[in-house]
Amino acid sequence: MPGDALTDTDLLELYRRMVLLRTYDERSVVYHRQGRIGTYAIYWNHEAIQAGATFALTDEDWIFPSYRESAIGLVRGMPAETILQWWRGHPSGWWSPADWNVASICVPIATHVPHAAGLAWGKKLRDEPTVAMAFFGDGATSEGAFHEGVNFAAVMNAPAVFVCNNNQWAISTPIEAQTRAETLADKAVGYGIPGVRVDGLDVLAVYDAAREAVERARAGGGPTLIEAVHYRAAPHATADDPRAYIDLARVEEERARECVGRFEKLLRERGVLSDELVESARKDAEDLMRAGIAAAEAEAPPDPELLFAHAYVDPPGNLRSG
Amino acid sequence: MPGDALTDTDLLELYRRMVLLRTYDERSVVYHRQGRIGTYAIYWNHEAIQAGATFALTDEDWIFPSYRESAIGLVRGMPAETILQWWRGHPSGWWSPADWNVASICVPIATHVPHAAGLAWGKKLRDEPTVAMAFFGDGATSEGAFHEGVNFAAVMNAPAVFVCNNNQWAISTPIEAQTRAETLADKAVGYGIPGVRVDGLDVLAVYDAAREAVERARAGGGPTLIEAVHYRAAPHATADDPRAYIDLARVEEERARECVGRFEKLLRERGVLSDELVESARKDAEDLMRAGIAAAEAEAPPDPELLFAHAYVDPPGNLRSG
Amino acid sequence: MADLTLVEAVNDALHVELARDDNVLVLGEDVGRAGGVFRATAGLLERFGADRCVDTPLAEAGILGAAVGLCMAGWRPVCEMQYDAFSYPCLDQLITHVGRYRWRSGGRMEFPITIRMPYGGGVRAPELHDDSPETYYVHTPGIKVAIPSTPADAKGLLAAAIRDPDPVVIFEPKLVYRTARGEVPDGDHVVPLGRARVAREGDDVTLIAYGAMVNVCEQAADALDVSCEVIDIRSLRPLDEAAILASVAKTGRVVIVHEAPRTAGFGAELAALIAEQAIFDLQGPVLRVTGFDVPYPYWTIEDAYVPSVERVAAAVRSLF
Amino acid sequence: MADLTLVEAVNDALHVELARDDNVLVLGEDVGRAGGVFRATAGLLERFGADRCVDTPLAEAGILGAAVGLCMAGWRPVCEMQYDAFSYPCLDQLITHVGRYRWRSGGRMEFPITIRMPYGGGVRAPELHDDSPETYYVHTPGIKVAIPSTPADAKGLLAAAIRDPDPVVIFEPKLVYRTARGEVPDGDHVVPLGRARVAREGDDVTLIAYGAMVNVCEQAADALDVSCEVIDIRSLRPLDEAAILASVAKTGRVVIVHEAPRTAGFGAELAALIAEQAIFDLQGPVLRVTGFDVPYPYWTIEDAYVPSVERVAAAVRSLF
Ligand SMILES: Cc1ncc(C[n+]2csc(CCOP(=O)(O)OP(=O)(O)O)c2C)c(N)n1
Ligand SMILES: Cc1ncc(C[n+]2csc(CCOP(=O)(O)OP(=O)(O)O)c2C)c(N)n1
Ligand SMILES: [Mg+2]
Ligand SMILES: [Mg+2]
Repeated sequence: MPGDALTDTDLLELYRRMVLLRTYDERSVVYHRQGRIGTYAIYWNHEAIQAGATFALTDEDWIFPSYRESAIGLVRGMPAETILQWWRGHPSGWWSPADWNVASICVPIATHVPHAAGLAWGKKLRDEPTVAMAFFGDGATSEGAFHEGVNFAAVMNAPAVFVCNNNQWAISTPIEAQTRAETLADKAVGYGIPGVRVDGLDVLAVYDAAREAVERARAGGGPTLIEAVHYRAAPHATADDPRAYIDLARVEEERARECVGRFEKLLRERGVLSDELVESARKDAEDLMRAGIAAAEAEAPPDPELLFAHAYVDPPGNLRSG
Repeated sequence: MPGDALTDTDLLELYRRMVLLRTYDERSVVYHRQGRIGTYAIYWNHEAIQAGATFALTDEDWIFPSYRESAIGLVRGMPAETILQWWRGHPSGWWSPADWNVASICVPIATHVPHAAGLAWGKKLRDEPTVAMAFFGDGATSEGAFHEGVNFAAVMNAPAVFVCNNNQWAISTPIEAQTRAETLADKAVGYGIPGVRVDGLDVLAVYDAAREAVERARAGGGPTLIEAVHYRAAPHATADDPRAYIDLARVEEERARECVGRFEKLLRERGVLSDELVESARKDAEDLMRAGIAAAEAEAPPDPELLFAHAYVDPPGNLRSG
Repeated sequence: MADLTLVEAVNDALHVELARDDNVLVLGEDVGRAGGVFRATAGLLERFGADRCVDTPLAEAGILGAAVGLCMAGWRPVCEMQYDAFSYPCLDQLITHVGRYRWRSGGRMEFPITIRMPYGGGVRAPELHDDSPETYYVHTPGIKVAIPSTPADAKGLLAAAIRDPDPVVIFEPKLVYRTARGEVPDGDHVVPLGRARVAREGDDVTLIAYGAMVNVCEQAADALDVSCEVIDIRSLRPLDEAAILASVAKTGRVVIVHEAPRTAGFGAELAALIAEQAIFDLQGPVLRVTGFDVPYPYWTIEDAYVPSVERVAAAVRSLF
Repeated sequence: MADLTLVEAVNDALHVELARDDNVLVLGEDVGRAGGVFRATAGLLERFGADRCVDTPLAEAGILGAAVGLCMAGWRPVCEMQYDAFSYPCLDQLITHVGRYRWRSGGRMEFPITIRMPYGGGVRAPELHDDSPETYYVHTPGIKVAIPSTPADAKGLLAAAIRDPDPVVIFEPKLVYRTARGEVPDGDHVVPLGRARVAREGDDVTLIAYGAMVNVCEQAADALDVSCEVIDIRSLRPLDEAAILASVAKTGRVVIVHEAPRTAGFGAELAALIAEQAIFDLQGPVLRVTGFDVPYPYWTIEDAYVPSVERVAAAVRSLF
């Protein structure tokens, strides 16, 4: 049975993480409408992938998110205000990857894939048991950077797990215009690594696939490509109007099959989850978000001097010429 | 049987092309030693791939060579002096791709793969039955440009044939350091196109694979990736000294299995080839090379004014400032 | 004449050029079904079909590389790069092939590729949506570069680019995509490459700019009590050296303004031109007001990065 | 002290730095088994093992992208790009990540990446083995750039790059890899970034150059009967502005020389610096002698492209 390796405590923790991610996302859309954060990349219904895959990691393992996983640091305890500030264009939204073992949010598509390969390889060279897990979309698999990064990891036998969130759209471009392959997991064959396809709305299926991949990586078996399939059920970002290109009826269907409710139902059936626990998970997440936005908004506006603060350790003397 | 579709006349013509290519290569190494051409990328024992694959094309089809296929225009009747001049750094070595349907020699690895995709797609959009065939090495499959180009062709269902010359070395880098895939043909899976692996020293096997790919492409079936496997039996280029990295005994073995003699033997067994025909093929090729180098050397040195001749159709007024 | 925004003028140019010449096609990420993330390509798919307005895979090197092949098949491709900083994966194709292939063919083949992209800062966006990459392009031989600042020029320069036999890159100042508004000629409208525009005449100092910085210079001119001539370069290559030198000869004072980082930015080229050819006309140093040699910052402090009216005005004042 | 060629000095620096710091590793195409196509990395694999000198897949973006991840794991990667023009696929990683990641981490993480590559023309090679791409690199914020012209500086600047906490790109003038020969200090030898070298003192005119052009300037100085000061920039960023301005203050005349195409080349930045800060010292125009804005040509005419002693001398003469 999916998730067999998990205790009830684990399952509850996983559920709480999904609720946390969901709450972050839903509140962010509201904050955006209220003008309290900028353009925001909605990840509604991607929570099963993000929570499920990272649940297979230890805190020593590294996560390489794209903009679609902007809030993934939450699962490591990163404060909500950090991420909110990132979307508010405030410097306290930038973090040091080393603090959380979470790399910076990667904005250019697929370019973080070689970073994950390099980190995983570099840790292996040091005999540290660290695994690197990179997240990216279906569209990202068309980029050269994806190809070079995965191939590098494979050749170096680096402990990396590549998680493709196949939501079947790259903004307005459907998966058929992105690839002719039957599945994105098929791409693994060309790198000589295992490729696994899972239901991206089934958090336990994602977790199981990730756990297997992480175990293999840690045991010296090299990288894995995981394709988590679902269907984008929200706009690409707050700035996007999908009506021009998407079938809204299909989106409605997808919304009905959303992943948090599905997991909740399963846990209730298994007797792990009660009304009370549901309520407390929801409330904890909402409190965290309320505190997060309050903290973010309480922060002083940044000093423009920060322009010159971090480009170089040892800056050229003429940095302020302009 | 391999090459079944070919008449005796065809087989003879194919043989003559192999001899022509072989002669060009062997003479070029001599010319280089004599200081008559510059650094030269030796393709000794790659003739079966080059002659076999292009034999499946019509003259309307386009060829996209890398430096490894510098002399491939010979199979279209391009004068030897053109190619010799290219290696002599003389401008008459530059040709117009449209004259021969042979693209320029591509020096940066894999970057011509998207060109072939674009040409094939562009011709298809015009309902012209043209096929594009691109050549590249095993190392090239690690580049992002390879990935993006093949994926583009696949998605556009473009009539393209991608021929990978897997000579198992990229200069000093062996295939194991290039990929973890069992075969390079495996990479086709990730693009949803057929991948075929053939013996790169068996000209008829290469031809058959190419013919099938060309027919499929022309019939609207999209691209194919062909991996032609052999083992580099000469230095990477005249400037390379492989003793540092290659097993010379293995190279000797490979040299003994060279592809022209192998085809000659086959054709003799089939009664297609006689001593006379062998001799005339050799002599024709040698005459052509003698005439080619004479013509090249007879040409006047180029006018330095050519610097400014071809960068722009409509050059900026200050082009000569410098 | 129609009253259009800058991005509407871009869209108008594409409609006119695709209708005028069957060989023109548009390709890029999200240019078809969505009509472009800024709607610059809106209506093209519906009007010209999926063969002439193509949603490509997400691969910028693939897009530009395919465009090279499309030219060999007789097409005149117009490539959209979705944003400035997302064009960087195409630089390899640009430098190694797009700028060299005609030369390589001995001048026998043409590569009439247009690359267009929104560029520049000030739009309150996450990182890498704000770059001004013109140096990478204009330093590349074989390439022409133009940057409009008005809707009429956005249409006219894009039309010129598409009709030009050489590869041309058009940077569209996204900050003013919807705020720059003006009269745009209907139908055929071409602004030839290589001619600067005197945005405002003046006698005491020459402000040289392009893109969204032209307006900043005009505002600085308004704020100052010296007489400013504002030159909108429009075309970085070919460059209208005569217009620049004539203005400098008249005013003897120069301030050059751009958003890109300072070191080896295009302002350096303009300053070098003046230092080479107009040194004896100068009554003071050639000043540059530019972005800084640091990563384009998070947006809460971006206004300290992008040249402001105040910074431009201060530079001008320092010359008197 | 040893008498070494420039490429031997590079090799010496790598041996010293890998021995000095266990965190330094070298990666690139053919750097291991073959010891580099120019033998710059010879002996490293044998001495430091396959973990410290790594033959990578043929993928320049992969190499530089992996280096970013290696830094996160505590390494100090030294990436070789096999040739100038084959570095272009890495520009995307350079611009979007290498130059920005420290900033993005709020200054908390370091990315001490060194990129080194042979560059420049004159070597009678097929196309794309001759480029001078320094503008693409030096225009990129967050990056430092140095270019040696002597064996001692080749060693010292590379050592400085490897020890520097910021990403540094070293362009090695391949034309003089084996012809530039000179005394090189044994063992530890660091030439700090940001200090120009006065290659020759003089009074009448300042010639500013770097890489293989320094020697061309020295030859021109020999051929001329005016007194030439030759400044070897060595470090393009950080730039030794004081050394340049001091020399210009002394001579009042300037000729800037580089191989790269003229438009927005680094010479433009040098000219702009002088036009900004030394205008009243100048007794004549600031001249540039550079490559042209055309593709680097086939080699039978490359001598007409690369700045020659004659072109430099003619420029100097035109100032008197
Ligand atoms: C190199 C690059 N090109 C283009 C973009 C603009 N862009 C942002 S998101 C996106 C689509 C990404 O689709 P996908 O990889 O499927 O991820 P998803 O957004 O669906 O999670 C594009 C084209 C970018 N960020 N980076
Ligand atoms: C983009 C790029 N990087 C590096 C090089 C330098 N280089 C020339 S040939 C070569 C090896 C190519 O190996 P492979 O693709 O297997 O082709 P082969 O030479 O074996 O036919 C390399 C690295 C190049 N030409 N282009
Ligand atoms: Mg997607
Ligand atoms: Mg090979």
